[in-house]
Amino acid sequence: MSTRAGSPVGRFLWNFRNHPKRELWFAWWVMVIFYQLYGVLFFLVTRVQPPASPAWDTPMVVQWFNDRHFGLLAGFGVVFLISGLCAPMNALLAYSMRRMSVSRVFGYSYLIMYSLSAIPGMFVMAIAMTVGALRPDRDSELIHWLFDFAFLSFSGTMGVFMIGSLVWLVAILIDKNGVFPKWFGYLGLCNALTEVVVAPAWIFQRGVFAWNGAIAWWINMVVFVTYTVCFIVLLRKMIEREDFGTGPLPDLPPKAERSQPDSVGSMQ
Amino acid sequence: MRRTDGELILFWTLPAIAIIWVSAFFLFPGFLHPMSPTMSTDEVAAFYRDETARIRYSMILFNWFGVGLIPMVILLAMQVRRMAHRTPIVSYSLIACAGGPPTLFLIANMFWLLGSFRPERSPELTQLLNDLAWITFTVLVPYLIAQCLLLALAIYWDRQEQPVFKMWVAHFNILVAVALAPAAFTALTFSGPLAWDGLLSFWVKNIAIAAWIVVMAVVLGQAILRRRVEEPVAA
Amino acid sequence: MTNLQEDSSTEQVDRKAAARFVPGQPDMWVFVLFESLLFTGYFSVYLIGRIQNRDLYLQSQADLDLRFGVFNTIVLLLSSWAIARCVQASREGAYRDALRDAFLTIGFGVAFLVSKVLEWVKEIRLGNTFTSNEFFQHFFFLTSIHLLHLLIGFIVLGVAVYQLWSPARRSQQLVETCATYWHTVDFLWALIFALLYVVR
Amino acid sequence: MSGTFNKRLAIVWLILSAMTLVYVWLDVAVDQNGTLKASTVVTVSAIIIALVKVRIIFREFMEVRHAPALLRRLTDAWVVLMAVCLLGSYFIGSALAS
Repeated sequence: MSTRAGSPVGRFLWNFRNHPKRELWFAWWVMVIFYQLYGVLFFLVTRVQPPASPAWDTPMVVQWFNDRHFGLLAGFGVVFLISGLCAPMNALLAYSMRRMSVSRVFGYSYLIMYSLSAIPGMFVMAIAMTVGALRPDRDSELIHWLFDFAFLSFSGTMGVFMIGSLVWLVAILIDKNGVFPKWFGYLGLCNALTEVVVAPAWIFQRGVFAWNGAIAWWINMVVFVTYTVCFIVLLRKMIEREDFGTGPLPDLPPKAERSQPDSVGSMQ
Repeated sequence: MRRTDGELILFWTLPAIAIIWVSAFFLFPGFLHPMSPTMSTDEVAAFYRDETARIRYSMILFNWFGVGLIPMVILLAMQVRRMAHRTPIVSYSLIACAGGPPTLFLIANMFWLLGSFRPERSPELTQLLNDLAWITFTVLVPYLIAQCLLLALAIYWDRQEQPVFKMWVAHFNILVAVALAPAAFTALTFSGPLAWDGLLSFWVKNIAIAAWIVVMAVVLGQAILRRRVEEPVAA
Repeated sequence: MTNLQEDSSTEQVDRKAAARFVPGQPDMWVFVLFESLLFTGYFSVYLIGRIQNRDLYLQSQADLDLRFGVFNTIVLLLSSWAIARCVQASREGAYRDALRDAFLTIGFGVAFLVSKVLEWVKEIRLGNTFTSNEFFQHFFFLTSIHLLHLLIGFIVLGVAVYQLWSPARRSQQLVETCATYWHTVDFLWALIFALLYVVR
Repeated sequence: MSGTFNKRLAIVWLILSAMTLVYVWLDVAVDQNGTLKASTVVTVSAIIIALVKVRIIFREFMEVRHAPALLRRLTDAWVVLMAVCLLGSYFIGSALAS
């Protein structure tokens, strides 16, 4: 962030305490770390993603839980420990709307919706998976029910993400401060539509529309990842451009003039 | 005469909430000697059969007043707004956290109430509801941890002549966050301190929450009163 | 060309210099290209599913009424034509004509909507629902996700009408952006029609 | 200017509609007594006609004709990409199925 002299650690600590954009950078890094951890925990540790098949019979499901017993319990333990990280992340997204020329209503609505979405979209899933793995000797029909409960609450939490994306999209499109490029607003529509496309997961136990299907999961995942990568990069740009004013966000000066990127002296 | 803005009313609901929570805590038969995860299916079913009334009444109390902590978190978020920050990010984050713990607690609460609704059902089902309730109740820590860490960070960053909260409040919040952390891993074991009836996951966690409420209520009250003295005529 | 155009004024200088321009906000093209990529994904999944179960798809396809498909395609092409004329008229300052064309577009869109719903009703009467078989899963999925784009298109056309309505607004760029969206709805339908009704 | 342009749009619409009617002919030609028959020729021509229509809509209705080279090439690339994906799915799927 800064090119002041000194050891990297000292520089980091100094920036952490004094950098004029410390709160923004803090939230941005929390967001990056959250998504990294999220990927590692869901895909590698607990191995609940890519999702198991809803077409399996009960013994297969029990076997699936047994294969992942420790990974599920430990992985979701870490999920329970760290998922508070999504609060600063949502706060940063809400801040981006506060910086726009739109009503405060947008930022607060988005903040509440996305804070709410973590409960059915992540916690309920994690709790159901944990309880499913908790007692391997439990009646296998009940384990199967927990399996359905977990995957459906994860994939089938739709409205908050859909309306949340739409709120952000409208804010971006009518914003005059140029906080985000308009194309990201239109991409938000693609993201909102994935939540429509996933709805058949509640209906089908097999095929491309099931919760592990080519359309309801794989294509949606591609859109979600594209969208997420875009907004992480764009939020970074927003923070670099932030001038703490209320008018249009200034553009970044060309690279050559930025040999000392927002070092503190120049900011004050 | 200053306008009644109601901040103090909200603040003084806290002791009332605390008393109700403590009574409900003692009324629930499964807390004082926390139910062990090693209880057999039949023991769990018998517990819900024998203690139906106390489970129901205590959990109805919790259901009514479980969300009582939200005004306190919002009051804290408002204090954070007064700190020497350039953006409202930390107070937004606290607002984002505020609804989480009560919602998760309400889910646990519903599972307990469901368990006692038809205690004569198959013991397997009652055990499932009991597991869901205890796991949800024990792992509801993430937002509380985030709240503590965010408050600590906000206080560290609040460098002005008269900071809103003193530095020790930040250290105390870090300590509470550390005390809450082990509970997240409760599902890993049925016995020992990590189990949901164990020293770390039950006693340390719940005492830490209680201590946080008491201490933060006191410093919050001081901050609100100090501000009223400083700004006698609020705009 | 009003206040909304301010931020693209430099762009317009470029337009005159090069005599080449991107119609509407270039940003909308990101949506067009991304969304057509997504639909290509849906179509590929459909085609692969189709080949693995050819007879079922052929039998189910026999229940479709090509007349609905052709009617819908022509109506949507008419609407595309109308909105293209609308852009042209608005560019030349003939806002009354532009408004008329915008309303024509909406009218054709509504005709498509009505005919689509009638077709669904007919299929459901025949006993072909979303859960009947694989072909009808794809049929109802593709037609309804497309219809959703059409419904969003009505909002988009609403923006175009709003822009054309008052002399205080009339941002040519926004009108062109809206038209670009509407054409996307049209060409996606051209593909869906070929894949659902004609492919064997 | 307006007259020529509108005439051009009308012709484009006529061509696109005519291409739609080709489908009807394809549809009638391939079926025997109302039973639908699998046909690679029909499938491939249907996909190609649709993509040609898409390109015409790009070029004429969406005015890519007047757009900078980047957008012209990009849209053409997209049409090719869609063709590759759709025909590829069809042929690779057929190869795997048989």
